[in-house]
Amino acid sequence: MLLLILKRVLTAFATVLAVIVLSGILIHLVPGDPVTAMMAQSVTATPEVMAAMRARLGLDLPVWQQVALYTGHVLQGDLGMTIRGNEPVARLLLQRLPNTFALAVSGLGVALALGIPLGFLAAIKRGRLADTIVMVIAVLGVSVPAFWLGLILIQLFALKLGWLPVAGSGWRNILLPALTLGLTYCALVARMTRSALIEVLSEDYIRTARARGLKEHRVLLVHALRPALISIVTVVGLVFAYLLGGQVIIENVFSWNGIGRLAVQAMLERDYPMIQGFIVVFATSVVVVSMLIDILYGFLDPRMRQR
Amino acid sequence: MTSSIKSRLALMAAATAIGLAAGFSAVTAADLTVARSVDADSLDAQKASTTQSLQITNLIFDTMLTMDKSGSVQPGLASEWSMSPDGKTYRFTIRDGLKCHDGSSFDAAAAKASLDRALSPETNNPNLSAWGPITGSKVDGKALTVSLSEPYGPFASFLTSIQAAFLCPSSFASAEFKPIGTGPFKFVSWTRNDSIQLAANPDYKNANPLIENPGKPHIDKLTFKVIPEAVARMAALRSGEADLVEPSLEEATDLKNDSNFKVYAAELSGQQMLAAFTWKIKPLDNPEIRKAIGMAMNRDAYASIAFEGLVNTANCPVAPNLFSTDEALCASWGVKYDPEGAKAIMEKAGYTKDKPLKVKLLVHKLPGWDQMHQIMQQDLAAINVEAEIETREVAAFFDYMKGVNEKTDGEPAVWTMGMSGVDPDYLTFLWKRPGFVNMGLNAEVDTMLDEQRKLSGEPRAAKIHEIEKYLMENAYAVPLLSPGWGWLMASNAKVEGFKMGFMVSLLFNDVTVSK
Amino acid sequence: MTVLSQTVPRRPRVSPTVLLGLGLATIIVLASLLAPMLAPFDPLRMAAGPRLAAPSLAHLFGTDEFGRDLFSRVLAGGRLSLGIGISAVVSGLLVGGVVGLAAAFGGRLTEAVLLRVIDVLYSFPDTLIALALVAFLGPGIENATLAIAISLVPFYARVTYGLAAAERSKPYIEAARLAGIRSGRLVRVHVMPNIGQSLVVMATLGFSSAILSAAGLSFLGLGVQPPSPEWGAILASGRNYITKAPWILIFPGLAICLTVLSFNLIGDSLRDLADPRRKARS
Amino acid sequence: MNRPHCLAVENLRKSFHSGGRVVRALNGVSLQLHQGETLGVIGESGSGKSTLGRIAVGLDTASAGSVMIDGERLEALTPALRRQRLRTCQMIFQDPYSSLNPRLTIGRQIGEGLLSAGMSDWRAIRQVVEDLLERVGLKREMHDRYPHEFSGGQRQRIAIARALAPGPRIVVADEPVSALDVSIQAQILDLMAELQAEKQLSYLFISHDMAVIARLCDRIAVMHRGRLVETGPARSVIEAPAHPYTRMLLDAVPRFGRRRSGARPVSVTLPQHGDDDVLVTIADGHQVLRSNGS
Repeated sequence: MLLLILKRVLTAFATVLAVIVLSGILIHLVPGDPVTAMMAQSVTATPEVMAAMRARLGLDLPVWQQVALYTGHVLQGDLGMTIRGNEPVARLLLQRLPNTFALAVSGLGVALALGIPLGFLAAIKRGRLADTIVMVIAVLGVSVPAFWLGLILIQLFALKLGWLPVAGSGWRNILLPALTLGLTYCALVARMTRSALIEVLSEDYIRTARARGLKEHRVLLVHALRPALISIVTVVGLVFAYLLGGQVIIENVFSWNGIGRLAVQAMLERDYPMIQGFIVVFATSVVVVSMLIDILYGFLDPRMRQR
Repeated sequence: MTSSIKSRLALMAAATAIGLAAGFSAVTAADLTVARSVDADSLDAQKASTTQSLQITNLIFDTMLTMDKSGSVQPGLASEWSMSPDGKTYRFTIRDGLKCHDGSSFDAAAAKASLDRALSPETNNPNLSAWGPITGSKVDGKALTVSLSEPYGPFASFLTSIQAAFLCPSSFASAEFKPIGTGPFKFVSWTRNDSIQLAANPDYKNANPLIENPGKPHIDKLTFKVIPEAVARMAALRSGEADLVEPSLEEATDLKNDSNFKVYAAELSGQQMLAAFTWKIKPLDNPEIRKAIGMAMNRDAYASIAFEGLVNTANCPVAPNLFSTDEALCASWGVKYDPEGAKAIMEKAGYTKDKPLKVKLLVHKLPGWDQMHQIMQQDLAAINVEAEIETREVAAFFDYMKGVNEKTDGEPAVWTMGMSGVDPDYLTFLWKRPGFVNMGLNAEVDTMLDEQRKLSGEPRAAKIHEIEKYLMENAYAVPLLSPGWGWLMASNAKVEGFKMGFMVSLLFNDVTVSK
Repeated sequence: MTVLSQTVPRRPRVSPTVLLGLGLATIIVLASLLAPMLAPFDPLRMAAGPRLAAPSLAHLFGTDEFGRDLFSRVLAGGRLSLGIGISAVVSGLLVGGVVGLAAAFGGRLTEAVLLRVIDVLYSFPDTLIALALVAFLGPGIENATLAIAISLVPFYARVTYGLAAAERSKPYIEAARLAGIRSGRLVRVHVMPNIGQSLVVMATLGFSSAILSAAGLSFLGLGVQPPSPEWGAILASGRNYITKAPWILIFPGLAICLTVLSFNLIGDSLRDLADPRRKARS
Repeated sequence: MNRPHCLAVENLRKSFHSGGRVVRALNGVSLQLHQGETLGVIGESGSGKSTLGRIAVGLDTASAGSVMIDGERLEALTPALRRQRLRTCQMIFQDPYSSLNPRLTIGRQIGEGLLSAGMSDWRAIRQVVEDLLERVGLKREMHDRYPHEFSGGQRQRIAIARALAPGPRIVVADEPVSALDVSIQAQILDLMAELQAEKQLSYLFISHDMAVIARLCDRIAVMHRGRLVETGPARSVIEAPAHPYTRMLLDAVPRFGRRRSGARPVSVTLPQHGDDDVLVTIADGHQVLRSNGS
């Protein structure tokens, strides 16, 4: 088991390393550089000033050297400084990670809170009108453009009703973006719950349980839902890893200060250390999350635990 | 020159006394929240390049000189200044008793330290070239003496601009920059892309002629929030979450007519919007074709529809209100809106409805501009020019234009841009080869641009007019509108005394918030 | 539509959701195809009516800030949005499919390398990939389509690989291998026909997400450029009229919703039908 | 013993990694298949018998050890040559449903083997395929039908035809009848026997069913936990099983078990074998694995 974990960690490490090198090369191969981007609005930058700036930032070195230098620094735990603002990349990322994490968790929370009951309802009413209606509603959530929904929610809750604030980072601010995200992903959860439950319900042991005369709700909640949760956990893992990458559009609409906005800003500004820092952190968190999901998976399924 | 400054100082001292007396009763301690679309990218005034950054640094730091509404230069950190007869030496007397936010005093030595840092290549100052041909500086008692290798006319104007902030040496004493200045607000905290917090500087003494309040700003806390989405910003204003916001153009007129809100426009923005051409590429190398395209542009429609009537048409390649700008004169040099005449020119050149001239309309994203480009596209279609709009993000756009302007063949393009500054010298930055994004013209223009820098007063104005006339008669530029970006603010009616200064600087010294 | 002719006869009972999806999709596709005939105005014509006029008989969906007829614009936008969706999905599926098949049938080393790359790319949110690409390529309908197509590649590569790998270990493939059939023919004759149906289903779902991505890019100003009436672009330029003229926001938004909904419903139901586990049991 | 063997494996080892654990499917198996004989490999599921069959036809590769066809070591050959040699080895799979491509006519599926064997004219291929169909007891006109139109037994006939198409000399049959009804099983086994005689085939017949093995095989190899524990002529192994595991397998079959002892065995302790253990000859061609030292 220890060997397995060690092997996992090594693979993860190699993956992240490969991502750093590959992304580094790709970023530098794309035309345009941070200095030009930075000077775009400056009235007085001359070519000489810009050349000097490039030299200072090491941007005149060959691509492979820049990538090698960067990789070396990352291995020593140094993500470098942003080109804009000359701030430590790690600090900026750490500042936002909690926000992104909070939004991911609460968005997921809404998705589960809505999706599991909907999927459950659809499964027990399988093939009937209720099933159809529930599934259409769930799918509708994923079909609405998030920014559009966001604007409408702001208009409704912040302006017309005055219940919730528009921007900021308090707990009341998270409600609207979390709701938007949750509606988007609830369809996925509902679908998964529905099909997992239907599958479980057709298993022999459920029939046995029913035959034994157990109360229907007990059969459903105790005997059916728990095994169905295993499939749901897989989806949750996928969605969560995905949410961690930041929801650029949602973050923009709700002025949520998360990692996605930071990443897009960095891309527009060609801020190489910032872009790469994002990729490093993101790739790492995806790897970590998928590892944790595997472990959780093991806990939920006794057969897996034995192995 | 010197004497007039002294008399002005005396006047100001009197005003200060009155202001103080009047001020106490009016002041209500209050906090103000401002919502903008974009965050600052740096609070180091010598490294920042965007307007959004400089709007903040301008509150923390002061400038050596200031400018009044008429465009004439006034004292700032320097209580008086003089220029040697050959125009190569400037002497600035630093005011007495200036205090930095950390308690240290700001004197001539501090000013020299800040100047040295601004000029040091280590700093990577994006505005380095605008400081002019400075060869050295020295401290002389209370005064700072700056020497230049040759006369530099725009120097004094530049020293009033938000790009020429003077920092307290303690801000750059350690490796990590701390925004410590002498300005009306102290830096408290900054969460990138989220908010910047400032607090009133209790020791502040004002020198800016645009400001009435002589001392500490009336508001205690000033918070800048970033709300990228205009719909959300408007919701924040209406719900009271923010007091002052960059409004959406679409709603600004409505706010203007609503007694619950106020709308502010920066008349002194120094902003100017232009249409330009890839004039090295056929058939735009022909001034007649360029003129025809200029004649097709219905600038009134751009102002009234795209900008909801909130901006004015502009006639010069340099913004209104700046030194020597003469709108009437420029109008006589430039093209007039005449779609019929333009169509005739195009048809004569062989471009008909069935065989139109195909061009790209290269633009970058900004509110109002997007709508303007759509109308422009229709305008051009009316004279048999088929324009395809290509929009880019600001940073990517100018990077891209650098390549486009270098080319001598390929697809011809019409493009739009904006420029802002406190002095017409930015013509040098734009048009002197290689020029901004390679838009530089020719040796003749280069010479004229160099000459104007060495002149001052009337002769300089005449030289600038000569350059403007050349640009417009050859239709290298079509002036469109002024101002054009970020020049609008809106507040609820409780906010009093907010002003916008040169280059869209935000002035909060006089702001009070009634209950 | 080939999906249906293949699948429906096999299962006599068609679910109501798929019928709803099909009905909606048919209306939307027809309306988009017939847009030039149905639209009362030229979608680009300014001052076809007063500025910001509310919906009326003359202008069913109202007019926008230039007095353009919104109904005509939404109709014309359907062609653009559907076109972007189709081209992005087809090219994304083509490239992703080839990569996925290469990973499944290209030998152990190719498999290991490709899978790792696909997995990493797959973990990045596709909007983020598309956004980065457009930020670098520059906006415009072609670049946006290309960016969306590329952002779909990891997804399709992953799905194709999964399906092909599952197929790969089936005895009939092993039997064919034993008969001496080379990888190329194996993929063409045996694998493709068997996973094609599932891929078409995934394409339907990808189509929905492509339309949403295109709208998102346009919303950020990086996608289709004005004055093109792509739905996302109409939303983007009209969003600040949300209080003044909400119809500019409502109708194109609904158009996106219903289109995406219809294809999601079709795709979801077909996915259930194509689910190998279910097939094995029936 | 000295008859020529067409297929031989020597000291085959195979391990899988599954969930972080190493599963040893084969622990050093050596075996020869003689020309024209049917060698039955029997063992419970997980004993490694299927792995052995898959390695023999080249669907899997061994971790160690070698496979020889006509005395030629496959490991030493270039991949192209190896593929060519392996064409003489074909396989019949257990599941007649999943071993046929549902989207291809059976004619095409059988014909593919001919195509890769060098035939290129589909009309000629069709002739051969129809002949083959007839030979395995199906109708010529079934050529253009799809697998789902056939019953399990018919499908297995198709699978046999497909295996025969490339003209193999060795056929590995991995539980070919275990998925079929008992009445059909006999027909298929008879068909296989007929074909063997007709085309001089050698069968490696893998099964967990002693009754089936007994019916068809000349020799029997018993596998347990990745090892060959007993091997010998069918009669000899069935009548005088020497290894406790073989005895246990025979006990499970009513016919053989009753005849041997008449009473249920109380309990069986199976020896734990190690790599040092060797096969000991106890009768002519009959060997059994003996634990060393115990």
